[in-house]
Amino acid sequence: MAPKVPPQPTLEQSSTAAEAGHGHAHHAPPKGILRWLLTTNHKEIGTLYLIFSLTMFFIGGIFALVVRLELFQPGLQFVRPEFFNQMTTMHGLIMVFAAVMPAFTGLANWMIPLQIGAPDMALPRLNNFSFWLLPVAFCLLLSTLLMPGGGPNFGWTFYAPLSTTYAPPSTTFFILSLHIAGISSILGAINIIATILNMRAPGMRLMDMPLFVWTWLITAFLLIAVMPVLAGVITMMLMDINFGTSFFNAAGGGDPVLFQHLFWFFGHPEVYIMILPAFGIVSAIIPTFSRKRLFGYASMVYAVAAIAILSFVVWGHHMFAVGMPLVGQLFFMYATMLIAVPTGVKVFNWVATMFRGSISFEPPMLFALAFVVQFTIGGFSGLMLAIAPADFQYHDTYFVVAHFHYVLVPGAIFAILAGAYYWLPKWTGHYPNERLSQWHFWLSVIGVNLTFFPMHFSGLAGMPRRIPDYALQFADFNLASSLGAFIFGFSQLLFVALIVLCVRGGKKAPAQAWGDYATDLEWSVPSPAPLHTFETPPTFERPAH
Amino acid sequence: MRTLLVWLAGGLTLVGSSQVALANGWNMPVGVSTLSGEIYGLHMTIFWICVVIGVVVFGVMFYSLFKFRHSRGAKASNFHENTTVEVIWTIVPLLILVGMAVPATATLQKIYDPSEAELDVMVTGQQWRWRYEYLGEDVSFISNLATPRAQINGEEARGEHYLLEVDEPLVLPVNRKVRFLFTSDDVMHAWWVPQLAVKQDAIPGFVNENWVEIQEPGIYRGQCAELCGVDHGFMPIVVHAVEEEEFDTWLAERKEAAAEEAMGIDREWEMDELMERGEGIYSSICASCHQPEGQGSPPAFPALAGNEQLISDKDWHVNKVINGVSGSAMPSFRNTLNPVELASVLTYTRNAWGNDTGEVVQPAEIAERLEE
Amino acid sequence: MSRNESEVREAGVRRTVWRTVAALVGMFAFAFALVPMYDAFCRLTGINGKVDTTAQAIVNEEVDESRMVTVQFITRNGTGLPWRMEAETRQVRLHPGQTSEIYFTFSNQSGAESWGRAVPSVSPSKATRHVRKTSCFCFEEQQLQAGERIELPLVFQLARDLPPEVHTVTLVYTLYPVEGRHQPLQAEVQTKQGEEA
Amino acid sequence: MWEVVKSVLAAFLGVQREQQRLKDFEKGNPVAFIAVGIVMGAVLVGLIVLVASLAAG
Repeated sequence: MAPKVPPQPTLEQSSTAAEAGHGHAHHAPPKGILRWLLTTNHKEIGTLYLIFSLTMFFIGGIFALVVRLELFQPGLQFVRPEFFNQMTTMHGLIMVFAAVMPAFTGLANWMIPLQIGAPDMALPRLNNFSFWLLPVAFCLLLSTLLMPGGGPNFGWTFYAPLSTTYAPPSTTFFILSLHIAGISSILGAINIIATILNMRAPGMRLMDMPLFVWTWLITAFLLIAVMPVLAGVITMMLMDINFGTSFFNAAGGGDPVLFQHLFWFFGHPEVYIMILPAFGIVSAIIPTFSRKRLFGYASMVYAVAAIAILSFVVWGHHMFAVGMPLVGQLFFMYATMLIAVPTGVKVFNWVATMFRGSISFEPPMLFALAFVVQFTIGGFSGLMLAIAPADFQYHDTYFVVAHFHYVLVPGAIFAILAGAYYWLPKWTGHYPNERLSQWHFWLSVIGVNLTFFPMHFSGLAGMPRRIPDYALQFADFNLASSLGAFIFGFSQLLFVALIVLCVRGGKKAPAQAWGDYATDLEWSVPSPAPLHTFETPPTFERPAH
Repeated sequence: MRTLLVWLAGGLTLVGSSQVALANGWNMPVGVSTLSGEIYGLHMTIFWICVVIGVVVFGVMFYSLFKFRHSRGAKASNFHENTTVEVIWTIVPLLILVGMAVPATATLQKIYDPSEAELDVMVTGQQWRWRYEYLGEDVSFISNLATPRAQINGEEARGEHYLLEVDEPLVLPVNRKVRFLFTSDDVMHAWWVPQLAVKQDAIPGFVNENWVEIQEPGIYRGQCAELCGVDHGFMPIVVHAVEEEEFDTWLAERKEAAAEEAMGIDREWEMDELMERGEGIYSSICASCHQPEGQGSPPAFPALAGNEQLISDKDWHVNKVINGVSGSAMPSFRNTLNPVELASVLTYTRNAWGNDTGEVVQPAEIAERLEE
Repeated sequence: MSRNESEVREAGVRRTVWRTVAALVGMFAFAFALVPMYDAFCRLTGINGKVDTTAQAIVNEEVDESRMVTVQFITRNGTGLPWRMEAETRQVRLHPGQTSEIYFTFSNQSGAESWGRAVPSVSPSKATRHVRKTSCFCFEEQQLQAGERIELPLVFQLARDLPPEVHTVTLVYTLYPVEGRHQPLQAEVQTKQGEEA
Repeated sequence: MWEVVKSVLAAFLGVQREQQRLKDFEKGNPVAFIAVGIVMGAVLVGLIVLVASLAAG
């Protein structure tokens, strides 16, 4: 019962032939580099975001491999500690701000207009501008590595006073690049909110939107609320470093703990920004391949909305060891526990969707299943970290590193990969190569677990975070982690090969690439999706959810 | 029936091996302080709760994946909502967590109990070492990493306590409540000893309080747990917990040694006495930035060997060491080194690596300079 | 899409954009508003050992003879200020409700006049609100000529309603250079030293 | 109004019935839900602070 849509010209024809049925003159679109530089088409900009995110994922990955190379064995073999600190910091910054967030924005740019039946984003030119801010921001950030005094070496959380009074001279460039990246995210969020609220196909109300669109709407609201706070913090840092104020400098009456409160007030909603779209993607994939409707769709919608509000009151659990009074510790412990339940429990919805379903294991489903299992492991270690007295032993150790990598790597990144495999037939018109994706999946799963599971033990045994060298009792865990890191790192090259093959050839994919259980609007458009879709908005009958 | 046995055997070996693993060095230490056992208990309770929930959730999931495979012709049923089930699987974890919150609150209240302590120790974090002051006892010393640089760079075999050994450990009495006051002279550090289950940030300009009561004598090792710059991984903590009488005698000895050192200030020291002592202090404190041969790594850490400014202007050199340079990594050693130590390291740096100015800096001169 | 439908849509988009921009400006202002709010909250609850930097009046309440509290004084010299700060005594034993006066000696070891400020911090943080200072050198920046040596008083009252479980209160003063305060005279001296450093 | 508050509380728990969702989206306007959500959030925070200060004793 997919909604009936007038036949659309395919990609090749539409970019050359004049638009069918439209009066306005359509000058031939520019060719080559100019096409990508000036594009205002949400599909092309989505592709730009995804390619940028993949390149940054490899750059961040290289930094991680340098870190793991040094930590392969006790002793300083390859890099000096100053450079090691720059590598850990840049790895964090690139992965969070340049790989995961742009990847989700890319998927949003591609899929939101298609899923709500809109011809394009609400503000196409703003869309182009917010993409092209990113390469500028992160070339600037990467260039700080070559500046005298080296790049940022104070951790991706850039705590004062290490990041203000004792920071290398390149810190001002770091602040500028974060400002530009922040502005890009803010403009993207404005665009997405304006599109979702105003450009849905007639007949489609807020409640008929697919879960990916709903989670992205909530994420966009979080971005609007939190990115200005990050901008505020780095502006205060800039004034502390260059203009002699002392927001965070105890000497002038400031307070370094104020920095941590401000940073984590931004930081915790930021980690929800990185996981909610993943919830949306997985909630689209699992029902499709279980051939069964998502269990408790309403609960998912409401829980995601509640997270948007509750995620603002739990930032203190990042600061249990900073010396908060007892009332503060208890408040943040209770608040974190209360919010952990509605979030963690969403995993049961996916399991219930699979229960008594009819499950097949195409690549997107493989990654979605791996997401569910490993994200839950990350959720459990998160639950353990919420216990404040125990956090005195976990805080700033590799147990925390294991926690957030389990939630981010098999969490956000596997969800992005699952989204890519799921929508590649729609983007390219070909199915991803089955054999290659199997290899990519199993190598990634082995690599991820071999890398991050031993970190639980090295952390519990007492290995602190961000150290370039360690005592002998942590040697075996780090050996395994480094081995796993190289396996996981190089297995991502398979994904690149797979994308290239998929774009060029492979099994042709029909409009409804994954069977008739994928009922969202994007499957009503032919694959590969033509450059201009839904010029005339589709009539939308409300499928019972 | 057979599959059940296989599953049972598999489960038992898993639990057995995990017990063995958890025992030696894979898990949080049970610790030796009054509270570390409770914290370990909380950790293991929440761990086993998560394992049980995990087994149930993944069991249902893998069962469904196995049983309802499309390829085996499984037909999808049509239920997609059951609020009662959802309420149950939300309330149950909520109750479990509220159950966990009660003991956690109790333990946290004990951690925050500011009752009377018999011994107060001020712990000050500096860029890349710890300074301990026994308040009211006039005993204070710096605790530096004792692992030689050669071991770190792989030229020598690594010792048993590689990177977890210091030249002056913190000596504490057993069965006495010790109150810690944490602060920092430059950036944020965090003082953490896993066996004592104490971790507290040291924040410049502010003081944090914590306490410990050690129950077993022994040597307990820890590290800085907050990124603080280049040598964050090279500022370990070693606590020697000794019997109470042994501690009292040690403290008396140290007090007397400090007093005697203070006495020795006004006598005339020999050049080689100061040079030999100065070399020890230089290698443990100054070498990490100015490098063992004094070549430094400019522009961040200036070279001392053949430094014209240093050789020609002794007053400038003394001022730099005593008052440090604000806004740079050079701390003030005014009240971290006593006059004898200051005189030794100044004499050493003015006469080592070819700087031979021939001048001897006398402790009396430094003491008078400090008292100005 | 007919003309008025697209107009309605444009109007909707414009309205949404302006609302989000308003929200953005609001959140940015909120980030900066958090700084004074944090200060006020700290002073109100006394967390993080932030003590009032304004004089408070002594409340004449009768002294609680039943318990004694040790008040410790610790002085620390921050980097880059050639001064020395010593408390007259290391600790004092008081009854809650009593007032006490302690002298701190400041001496400027360098050959140049300079400005410094003592940053206070109290531990345990729950005792902060119960330390009422009537006069303290930490209220304003101090100026010392070359080699000058002065004694400044700290007069405070330990409130009677100090929580019973608190037995020891530690007052820590960290001395920091004040860079901002350059008189012209001071400026040349500073730059001369600047070239040498 | 009471309908909205009930839905927001259900959201905090993370559980909701399908037809309640349809009713909420049908006639409820989003601004009311957001406002009540923030207010209920503040109430929840107040509640936790109360419990924490009691527990802290």
